[in-house]
Amino acid sequence: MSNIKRCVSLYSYQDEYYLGKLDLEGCLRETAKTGATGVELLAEQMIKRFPLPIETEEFRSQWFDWMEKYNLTPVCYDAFLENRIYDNRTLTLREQIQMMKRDIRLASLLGFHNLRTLVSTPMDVIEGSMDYAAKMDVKIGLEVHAPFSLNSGWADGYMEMIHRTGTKHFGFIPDMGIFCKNIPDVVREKARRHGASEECIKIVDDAYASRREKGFVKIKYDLDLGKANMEYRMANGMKEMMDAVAAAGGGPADMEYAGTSFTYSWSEPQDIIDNIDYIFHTHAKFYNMHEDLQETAVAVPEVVEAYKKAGYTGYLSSEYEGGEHLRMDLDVDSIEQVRRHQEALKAAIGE
Amino acid sequence: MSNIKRCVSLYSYQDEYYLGKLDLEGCLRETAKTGATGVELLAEQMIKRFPLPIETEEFRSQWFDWMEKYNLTPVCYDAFLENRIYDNRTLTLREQIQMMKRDIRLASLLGFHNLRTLVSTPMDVIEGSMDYAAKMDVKIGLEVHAPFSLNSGWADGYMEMIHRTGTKHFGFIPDMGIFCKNIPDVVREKARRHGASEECIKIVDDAYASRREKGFVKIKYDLDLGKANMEYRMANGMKEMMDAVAAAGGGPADMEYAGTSFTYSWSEPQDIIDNIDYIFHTHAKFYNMHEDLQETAVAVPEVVEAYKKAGYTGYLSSEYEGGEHLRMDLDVDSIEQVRRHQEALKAAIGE
Amino acid sequence: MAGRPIYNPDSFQNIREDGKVVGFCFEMKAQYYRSFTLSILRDIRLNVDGEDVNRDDIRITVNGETFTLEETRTVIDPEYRWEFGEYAAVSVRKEGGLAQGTHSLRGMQIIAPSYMPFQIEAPCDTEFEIR
Amino acid sequence: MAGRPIYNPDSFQNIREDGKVVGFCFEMKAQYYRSFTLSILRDIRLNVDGEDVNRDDIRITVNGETFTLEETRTVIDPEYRWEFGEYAAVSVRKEGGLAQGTHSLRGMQIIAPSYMPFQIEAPCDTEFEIR
Ligand SMILES: [Mn+2]
Ligand SMILES: [Mn+2]
Repeated sequence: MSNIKRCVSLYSYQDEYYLGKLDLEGCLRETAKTGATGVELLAEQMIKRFPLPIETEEFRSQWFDWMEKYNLTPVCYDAFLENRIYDNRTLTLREQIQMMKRDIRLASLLGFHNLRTLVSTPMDVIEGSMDYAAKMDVKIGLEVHAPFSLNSGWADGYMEMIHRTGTKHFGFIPDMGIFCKNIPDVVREKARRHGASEECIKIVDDAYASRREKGFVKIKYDLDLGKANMEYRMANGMKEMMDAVAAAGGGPADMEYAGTSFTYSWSEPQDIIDNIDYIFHTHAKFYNMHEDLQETAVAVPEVVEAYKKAGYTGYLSSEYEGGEHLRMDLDVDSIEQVRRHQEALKAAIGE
Repeated sequence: MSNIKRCVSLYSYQDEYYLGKLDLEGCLRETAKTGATGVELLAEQMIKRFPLPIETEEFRSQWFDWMEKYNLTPVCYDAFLENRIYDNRTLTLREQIQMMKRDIRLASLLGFHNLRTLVSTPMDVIEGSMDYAAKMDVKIGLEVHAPFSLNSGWADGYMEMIHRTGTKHFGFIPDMGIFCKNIPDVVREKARRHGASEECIKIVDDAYASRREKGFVKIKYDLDLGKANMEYRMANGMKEMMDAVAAAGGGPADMEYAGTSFTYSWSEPQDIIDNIDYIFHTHAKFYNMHEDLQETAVAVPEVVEAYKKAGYTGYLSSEYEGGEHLRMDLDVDSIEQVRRHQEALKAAIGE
Repeated sequence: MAGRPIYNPDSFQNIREDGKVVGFCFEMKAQYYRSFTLSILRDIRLNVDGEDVNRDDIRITVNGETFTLEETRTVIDPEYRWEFGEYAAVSVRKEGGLAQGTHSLRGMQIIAPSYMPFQIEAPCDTEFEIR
Repeated sequence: MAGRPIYNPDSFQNIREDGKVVGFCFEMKAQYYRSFTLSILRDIRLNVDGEDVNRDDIRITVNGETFTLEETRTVIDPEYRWEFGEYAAVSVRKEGGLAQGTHSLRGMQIIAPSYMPFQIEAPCDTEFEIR
């Protein structure tokens, strides 16, 4: 039997929240209905006047009442290090560490023991916050989001830091978007609706399949994320593919589909097993759950299998990201999407 | 017997602090040596990394240890509402009220029950902070600094607010610079050192004497302080005086002396008696104390007499402001100046 | 359904001051998945009926406070975050405002989350009616 | 006595980077009676030996952090107040730095405390020696 637990990131319900159909409590209620026991929060998404309410007894007591009422555990707090909050400079290292510590404290105030940080967070900021994280019993998890991957030159830099410092309060949060067998169907359908041609779609899909087959050239560590990303794209044949799409008469929808295809990537599920000691939490990213509980892009069963093999005891946190490909033209039903995804996770875990 | 108490504003020791001859504790020690029992603090002057230390138990415990060691009472916290902290806008009313509340809280954390605010503080900010001030047991005192005065159109606006709201937590802090019989001798001596002519000095001194005799035309209430000040100067004959100085061949030192003369003013000591219900604290501003304990500009005995008549039970807080007229060319001895001033206050109070 | 609404359709109207029409305004929601400080709202671009609106003529109102786009550069106070899912009022200074009838608006919200290597440009086009 | 010192006389020196002289620097104290956030330091003007220094070439270093005068506009963090009585380092980018010997400096600190109807300009003139 596996000890893997299930969580929902409230990020998933963003379309209902935007429309006013769900408020924060509504999202928690829907989370509970799926059978998940963990909750992941973007405070800056659903707590108005962030961070003021978190500093008040009143809000915190409301929050913990909700946790009890819906039988939920605060699992992961998603932070955004706004280190370019002013347009005329990047915040100094001290200012950034102070902001990171603020987020660690806010997470802790709401009962979270994991904090998600983004790849743009400078290593010095992480190191400068680690003692405080330990003191507050919060683990900083670096989100490994496509096009980044574990077992890469990029990840090695962080591994070196983990080993050098011996920290138990920094590790990785894989985002399952790094396990895309192919481009999500909702993205392809959007391209079709917007006028992409079958010929161009095939060029892009074939190129993705070929990258997957040959293995993605991994992204390098570079403080200039834009530069690293462009090098990554070129090394993975973006130019050739774009040329082919152009030669096939690709219009804006084709070009957009082609460009977007580089935001998805495939890593071997074995990466999870290799790095399990440094994985505290997981974003179970998905794009479209069919009625038969199939996700056509993310390799849910294969990845969950790796987690089971590795003996993972943390949470898999449903993170629905299909809405953005629908909402321009169609209704979004995040509630049903998350429900299906939780069912699929449950089955894969073998509860 | 009078219940007037004596205090020292650490502002007085700025020259020694600047030179590193006194640190914060040193200033407190010197204050105690004068026989004063109250202390007035500019946190932004002597607490480094303001306001961070005040938020720490460590600093506060040090502060209260000092209060006990030197037998001092925290009397007044001098706040600076930095409502134009960015150069591209004035802070919003909410931001300003938040800053004012922060200062009230900081004052309270250090045991102060009076907070000095400046004439530039918008009325809305004061009103918006008054409930909080009451809750924190801190009285907001508007500094009545030359060229402003009590019993004036300017003061009436605040009086109206006091009566309308019935507040017990807002009033005035007269700065005794409003009781200058003449221009301070240190200012005149500086002008001489810098080359002012006796003829021009006489023109300026006579003009001051004439203003004092006729009574100063009082400054009006205007959110545009620069405009209000210029109108005030014109109404008090600045142009005529400047023309006379120019006609007498005045150079830069003469012109500076002439211009500076308008930063001093004379109000009737009766103003204190008339407004005593709204006076919680007082800046006993002075410019130069002679060995015989005479201040040649500020009417110390006359003003203290008015305070006694009025039955004032608050503090008179020595605020030495002569250093700025000496430090370009000469040594400053604030410690001796404050000592003499406290002696003069003691004598005037009749302790 | 025609896609997720961005604008409050009932919000488009001319602005009157002292009996004169001095501009027009409307309400819109930010096209991002979380709230943000106005300091990272790096631009709002508007084109009405084919004519570009001058940047200096644009104001944004959040939580009762109105800022120029120059002023937003230093607005980091929690009171003035553009909350996720909440309307902000955008107003445009324009003598005489807009004529009654239907107008077309091409809008663009530009924000710069610190972790993005590029700014995010969200096109927000619509037709609207001034009554 | 010749008046209160503003500059640290021992601080004037050329700056070397990778074996090349890229500018010069010195330490000075703020001419105000309290500390302030760098955001209200509205300008530092320098004229060395009769020649104006380009504003863009000036940097200020407080508590180990270096800012351009454009950057200081948004520096309000307590860590970077220019503390009363403490030196800040001012550096100037200038290829080759300054020649050995005596130089004259006309300096001006300009700050804008919010409650003042005008900016405060503090002239800070001195002679100094580069060794
Ligand atoms: Mn994710
Ligand atoms: Mn005063």
